[in-house]
Amino acid sequence: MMNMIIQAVLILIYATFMGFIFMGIERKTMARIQRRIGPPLYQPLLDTLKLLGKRESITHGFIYDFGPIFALGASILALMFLPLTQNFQLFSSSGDLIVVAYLLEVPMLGIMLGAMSSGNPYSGVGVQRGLLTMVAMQLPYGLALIALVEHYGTFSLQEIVKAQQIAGWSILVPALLLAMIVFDIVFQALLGLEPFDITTAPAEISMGPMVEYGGKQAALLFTQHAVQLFAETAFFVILFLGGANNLLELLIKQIAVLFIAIFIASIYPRFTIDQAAKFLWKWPTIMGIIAALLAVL
Amino acid sequence: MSQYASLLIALPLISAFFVPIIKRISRDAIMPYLSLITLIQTGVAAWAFKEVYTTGKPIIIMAGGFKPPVGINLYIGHFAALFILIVALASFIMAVFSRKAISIEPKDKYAMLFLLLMLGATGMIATGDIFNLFVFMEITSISAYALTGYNKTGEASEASMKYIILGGIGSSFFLIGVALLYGSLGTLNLAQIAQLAGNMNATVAQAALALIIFGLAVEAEIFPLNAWAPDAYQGAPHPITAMFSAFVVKAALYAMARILYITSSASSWSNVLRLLIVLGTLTVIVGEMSALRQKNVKRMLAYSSIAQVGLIAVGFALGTQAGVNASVFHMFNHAIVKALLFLAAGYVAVELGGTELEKFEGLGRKMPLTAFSITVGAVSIIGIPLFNVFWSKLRLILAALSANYAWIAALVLGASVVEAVYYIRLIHLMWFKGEGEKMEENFVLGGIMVLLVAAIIIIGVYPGPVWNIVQKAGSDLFNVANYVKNVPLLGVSP
Amino acid sequence: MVKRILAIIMLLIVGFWMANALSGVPFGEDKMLVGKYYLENVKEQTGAVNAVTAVVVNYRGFDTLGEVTVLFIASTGVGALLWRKKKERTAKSEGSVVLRTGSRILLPFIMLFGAYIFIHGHLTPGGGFPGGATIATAFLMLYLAFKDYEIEHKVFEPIEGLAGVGYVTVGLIGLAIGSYFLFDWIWQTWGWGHENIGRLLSAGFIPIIYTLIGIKVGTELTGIVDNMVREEVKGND
Amino acid sequence: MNEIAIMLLAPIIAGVLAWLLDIKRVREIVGVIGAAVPLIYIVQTYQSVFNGGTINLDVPVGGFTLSFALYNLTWFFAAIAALLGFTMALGMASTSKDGYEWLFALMSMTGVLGVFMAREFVSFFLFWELMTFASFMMVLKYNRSASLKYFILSVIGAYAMLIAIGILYAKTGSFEFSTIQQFMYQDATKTALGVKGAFGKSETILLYLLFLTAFGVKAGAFPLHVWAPDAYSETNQSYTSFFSGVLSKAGVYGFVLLYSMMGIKLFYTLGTFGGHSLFAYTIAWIGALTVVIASFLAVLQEDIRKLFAYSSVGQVGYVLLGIGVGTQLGFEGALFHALSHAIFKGLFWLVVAALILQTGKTEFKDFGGLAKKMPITFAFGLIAVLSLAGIPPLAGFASKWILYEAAISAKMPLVAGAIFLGSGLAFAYVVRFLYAVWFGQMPSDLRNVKEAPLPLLLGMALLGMLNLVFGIAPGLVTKFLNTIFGHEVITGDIYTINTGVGNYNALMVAICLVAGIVIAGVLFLYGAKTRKVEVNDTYQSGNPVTQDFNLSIRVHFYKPLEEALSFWLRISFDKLYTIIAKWVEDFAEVLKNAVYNGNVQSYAWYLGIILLILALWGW
Amino acid sequence: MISLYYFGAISLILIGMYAVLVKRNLLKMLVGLSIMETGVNLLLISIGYVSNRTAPILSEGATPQNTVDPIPQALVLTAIVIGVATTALALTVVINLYSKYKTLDVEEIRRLRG
Repeated sequence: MMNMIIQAVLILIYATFMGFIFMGIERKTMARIQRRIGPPLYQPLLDTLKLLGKRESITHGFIYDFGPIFALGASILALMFLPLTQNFQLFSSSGDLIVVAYLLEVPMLGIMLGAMSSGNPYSGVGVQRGLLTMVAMQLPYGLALIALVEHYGTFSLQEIVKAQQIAGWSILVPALLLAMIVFDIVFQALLGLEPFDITTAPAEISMGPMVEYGGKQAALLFTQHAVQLFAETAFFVILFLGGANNLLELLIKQIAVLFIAIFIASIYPRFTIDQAAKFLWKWPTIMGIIAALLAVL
Repeated sequence: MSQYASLLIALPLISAFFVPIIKRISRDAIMPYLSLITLIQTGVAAWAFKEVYTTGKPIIIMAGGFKPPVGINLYIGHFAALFILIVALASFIMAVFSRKAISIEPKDKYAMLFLLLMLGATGMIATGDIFNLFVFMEITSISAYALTGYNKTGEASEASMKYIILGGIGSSFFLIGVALLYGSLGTLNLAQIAQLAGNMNATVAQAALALIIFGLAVEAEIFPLNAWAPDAYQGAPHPITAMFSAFVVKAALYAMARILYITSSASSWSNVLRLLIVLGTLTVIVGEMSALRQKNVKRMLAYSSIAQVGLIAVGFALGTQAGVNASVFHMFNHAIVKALLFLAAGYVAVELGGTELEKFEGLGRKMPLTAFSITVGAVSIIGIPLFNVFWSKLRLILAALSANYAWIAALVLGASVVEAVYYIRLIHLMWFKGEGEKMEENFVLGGIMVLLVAAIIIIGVYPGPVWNIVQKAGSDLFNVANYVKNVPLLGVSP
Repeated sequence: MVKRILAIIMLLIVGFWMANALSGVPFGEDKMLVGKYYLENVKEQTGAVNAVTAVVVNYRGFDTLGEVTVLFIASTGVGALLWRKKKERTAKSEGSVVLRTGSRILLPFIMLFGAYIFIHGHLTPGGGFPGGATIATAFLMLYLAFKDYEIEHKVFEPIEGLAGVGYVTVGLIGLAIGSYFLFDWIWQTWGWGHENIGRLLSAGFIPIIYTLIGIKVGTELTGIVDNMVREEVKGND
Repeated sequence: MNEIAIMLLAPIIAGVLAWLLDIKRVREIVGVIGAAVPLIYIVQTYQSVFNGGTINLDVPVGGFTLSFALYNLTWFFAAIAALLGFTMALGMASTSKDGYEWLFALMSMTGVLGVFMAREFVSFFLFWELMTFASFMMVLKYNRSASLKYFILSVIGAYAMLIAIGILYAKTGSFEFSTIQQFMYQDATKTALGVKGAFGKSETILLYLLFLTAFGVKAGAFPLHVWAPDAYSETNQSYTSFFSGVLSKAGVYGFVLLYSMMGIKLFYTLGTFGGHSLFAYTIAWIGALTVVIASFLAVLQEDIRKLFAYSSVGQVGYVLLGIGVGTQLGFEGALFHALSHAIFKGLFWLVVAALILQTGKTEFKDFGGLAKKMPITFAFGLIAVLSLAGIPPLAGFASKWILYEAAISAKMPLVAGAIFLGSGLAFAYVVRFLYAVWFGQMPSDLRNVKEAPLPLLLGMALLGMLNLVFGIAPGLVTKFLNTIFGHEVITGDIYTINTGVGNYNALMVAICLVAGIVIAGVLFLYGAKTRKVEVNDTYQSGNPVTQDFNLSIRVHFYKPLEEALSFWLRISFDKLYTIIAKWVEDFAEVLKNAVYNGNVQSYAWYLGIILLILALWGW
Repeated sequence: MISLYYFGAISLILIGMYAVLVKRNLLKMLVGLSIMETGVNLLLISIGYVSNRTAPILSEGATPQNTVDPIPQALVLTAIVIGVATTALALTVVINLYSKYKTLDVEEIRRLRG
């Protein structure tokens, strides 16, 4: 039990750090694609530390503070249930795919809570967009997962990873390849990247839900985003890229996933929310349905 | 001793004949006199009821001491005993109500006609001779014609006229039927007819039966022969309307059922049943539909009771013991409920001068007790549990289904949905609409209403005893062999 | 026009149906069952020579009672429906001389004839109803003849009622004595007049009842006539 | 006296008393006591029932025998009813206006208890009608058209059931569930062997459809759900917590009955579709459709009551879906969700009741920033929200999780997809509720709103606590449900539930969540001190900070979604039914005036025509 | 072949019914009614008749063997009286109606409908 906890703490630190690095990579790559130099990889970390160090930060009341805390807590929770590698299974035995899929959405609620408790119209709009995006992506997302489960006949992530290591990665199965494509489209929305960065549309509603946050709450949110980024990429890897035997393999796969996401993001412009909904309910859903049915048959 | 049950016939008659003398003594004594007589009648009926249900043997009254089929006999079996009691009771209630409701002269004539209407219904239920049945039917209907027109308004006369014409046609054809029956059997006694019906010429039997049922159906308000009913109900004085719905139509229904089952051994009998089922169903549907958008509460109630009659007719026409029991039960419940409803509605009309829907707005505030009784009655008719009608409706539907008439059940129930709609409209109107300050409610009538409401709820909560009685009555109606056995027929045979 | 044709067709079909049914009841054949019993036992059981009367009054007493009641209802109903606050005769002129003298002379004879009919009901065709009707015609004649003639309602109505009461009472006495309603106590219990069947003083209570009926019918019909003849006057009262 | 008898009589008697007395304080006390009695007995009988005991009661009434039984299945439903009934009573103690409401609220409680405990069809139908009627009266007081819609649909349902009962009775000659079940079983074996059974194919299908209508109406299944939104919203909201929490479960229970009685027969008669028993699959799809449609509509509501009304419909859809899955796992999930829906939706309605009681407002546009004014209510509201949105570790998640596992492992991917979509939507509408009611700027007329009264809070506390308990220890429920199926459908200790294909350790999740929050909290506290500012003192991209304008979005929060769905929103069953109703009325009008046209001659013609018919069919 | 008496009776009934169905004047309809009643009475009597026998008055050598069935005659007596009663009442009602509606046309006497 004890070493379990130690493991968890270590992983948490590692994940947080790596998450920040990923954010750095994201910004850097974007910059390079746009022919800019871009900030150093550790820039987000510095930003966060700076925010934490702020002399004083304003608050709109308890919930306003509690929101980010809850969000970060939830992200950590989600992370804890992922069987990252062979020797870092963490608590993944006591929660399966559905649990994790839910846990990955919980942080959003925290952010929403915080955002809503400020009277800022932008955060209001942000909340609305965030929720609509979630509603829109929920169906294809779910279908992709269902396809996966139907194929492997189990919900346990560990089992799924094992199965992949025996029978090869999921994407080798046609049905699951389809599912992977769907999942990857949805993934953009999960990470809040173009074309689905409607929630935090920096140029329109100036970071939407986060608009009010400055100081340590913002720092918490950044941290949360880092952990979330790590967790979600890891989730992708576990589901479709056959998991990992050690952290290095995991890292490589995660970065690969990340790059795909970044490239897509840098190619496509932003949807409006109803476009997003209509789009997600058309092709990804249809593909998802096909995938699921294929997996069943 | 049991012959004294013939007082059931003699008492109303003699007291009706006596009214002119009462009038000479004092005009104000008439209405109390009426109540008194009906009360005594109730007493006699209760005695007969006790007699029949304790001994379990029917009372056979032989006029002039001649055994049937030579003489006319009255057959007060389980059914008749029960319903004569109901007739008397309803008449008593309405007699009390008349004191308040009847302001138009000549009251003495009203009293006589009232008594004779009661007499007629009693006779129809009691008699054991088909021509005598015709006579009593005429007594009932002619006094009904007169009472319908009693208000002397245009509407009243119109209604009465319609009733007379349709009733006249009906009775003529009934008589033709009787003539045919007599021609082929040479007897008029129901028991003997039951014996001989089997070996009757088929065509004659078919025609006779058809015509007799036709004649009775006019009185029994079977669609489409019931066109007079709504008008008559609307035009007649309020107590009379209640009596129509409570027992006049019931008597006709009973007569119909009795003759149906008497002749059950005749050929082409099942066709008649089938026709009757169809007509009954139509009656329910058309009745409910017509009631749906009524502006006049009295007329609405009239249509609703027509629909109920349809239900009863269907039950009788099922041709099974269960169906008959259910119908009898429904007749019983319906008599109570409709008596209550018409009493209350009539009382409202007396107090507020009319039965248009607007008059009922805010009744819950103006006359809470009356509104409450109307509500209970309505809820009961809709067929809500803990109220009496629920049980009889349930019985009816189950009977229909066990006789493989699912579609009938479906149609009937569909119609009952409509029923729910218009009654709920009324309830909502009374309680949650309109304004008005509390006004004094007549103590006696209030008491009567409370009693009826109590009856409804008690039967609804614990139908056991009533159900037992009703079953006896039903089997009395259904089990013809028993009927024939009970009548001491003289050895007059071909 | 269409209506008429339809009606005719319809009625023809119905008529044919009834005729068809009647063919099962051959005309003129002896179909008697209960009737035969009556004919055979009428004399000793009721003492009436006229079987019809016996059937009407004794065997089917309830029918007759009902019959009387129906007529009573009719007169009451007419009275009820034509009741006005104040009614008077509004005839413009007297009847002709012939009518007036004729009625004056004939009145007693008609009365007598009516009485004869209902008293001899058990011997000859006729009985209470024809007799009563005859009596009523006498009064009708008076109404026709004289423009301001009116019967005394104060007398007629009670008589009408009392006659009815009498009938029922006779029946009830039967119930008391012979323990059957409408039991012929005079003939069967007391056994009066067995010796002179076919003469006036026989046939138990038939003459009595017929007398009562006769009076009753007479008064009722007269009442109906009276009610219909007199009309409402917008009273100056 | 028998427990069942007391449980059935106590509420209605209390109701009648409350109605007759109708004194301000007294009737509340009487009512609460009356509602508490069943709960007490439920708790009392827990042990014996858990060990497979049964309590029976037979009452002969008017030629029928009403018989009741309390065993694990019925106990479970009865427990839901008793619990919600008690909390409802607590709520009504503060919201009820007169004895009328007490009478019918408690009458409906009796009714629903009777329905759950009935062992044969007569008492089932009797109490079914009673419950319908009582709830209808509750609605009638507030709104006629809504109540009419509710009543007519319910009556149609009830009559459909009545006909079905009649047919069953005609064939089997019994009302007893058990007898009918055995009869059906034998009949099914006949059908399986190809021998002609008592019930033909068409007849069985008819029965199936009739029952489907009957129970579908009560459960508010699509497309018979149209009554629910109006009825739920147009009555005393404390009562609604019972109405939507328990009465809809009567429909669910009906479906369970349908399974246990006719399941095999239906399976053999209707055959399978894509490996699923056809009749079950239809139910599953009905459930799925209900979930999706109702949730979408809930998202778009502008009235707080309507929102939760639709969401109730949706949640019951989950239950039906679970039943439709047809596996034991599905059943267990469905039953569990029935419970959790009862507790979180009951909690929701109590919160709504408190809001309406204290503010008198019902539309989102009039609310805002109430979290400060009614903190306790807000806390419970939050619990309810988390539970409904299915956030672990709360009751709502546990049950929904089982449903997922059931649906997916029963190879019903699309149905499972419906669950995903539905839960997304649920998340959306609850957050909207949070935002519009509790957060943002407060309308000036809500300045002096007080915290909800004590009884209401007690009711909320009870339900909220249960939400947590069953969330963290779902084993408590699953263990009981296992007894219904007689074997361990769901293994695991009280904290863990294991479906064989998946595993969920609620306690672990809870601990990790707490740990995470602690870590985050430490981080937060490590940071510098904070300064409190007004809600509206915000960054507004250069606009001056305003206190007087309303800056939070209250109306048409989900406008974009509405636009995206505009095409589908035009289709409405509600409208369809209204049109049909209108047709019927017009037809009635025409018929009436045609038949009873007042001309005596045409009446005479009717007679003639009947004579003609008689004549024609004479030869 | 159907006997003349039956034929007459039935045709009377039909004629009466025809009047009721077709005539628009109330009085004529009532006349029709009473014609029907007459027909019915005739039918009753003729059913009771037995070929070449005398009236059932058992004097002047009439024996039970050569008299017709007394019952139908008794019935007819009753039926006639009932007919009279009905007619009288009907006429009274018509008087009232006329004083209220000032017409006897059934097409116009339809204040109660629907």
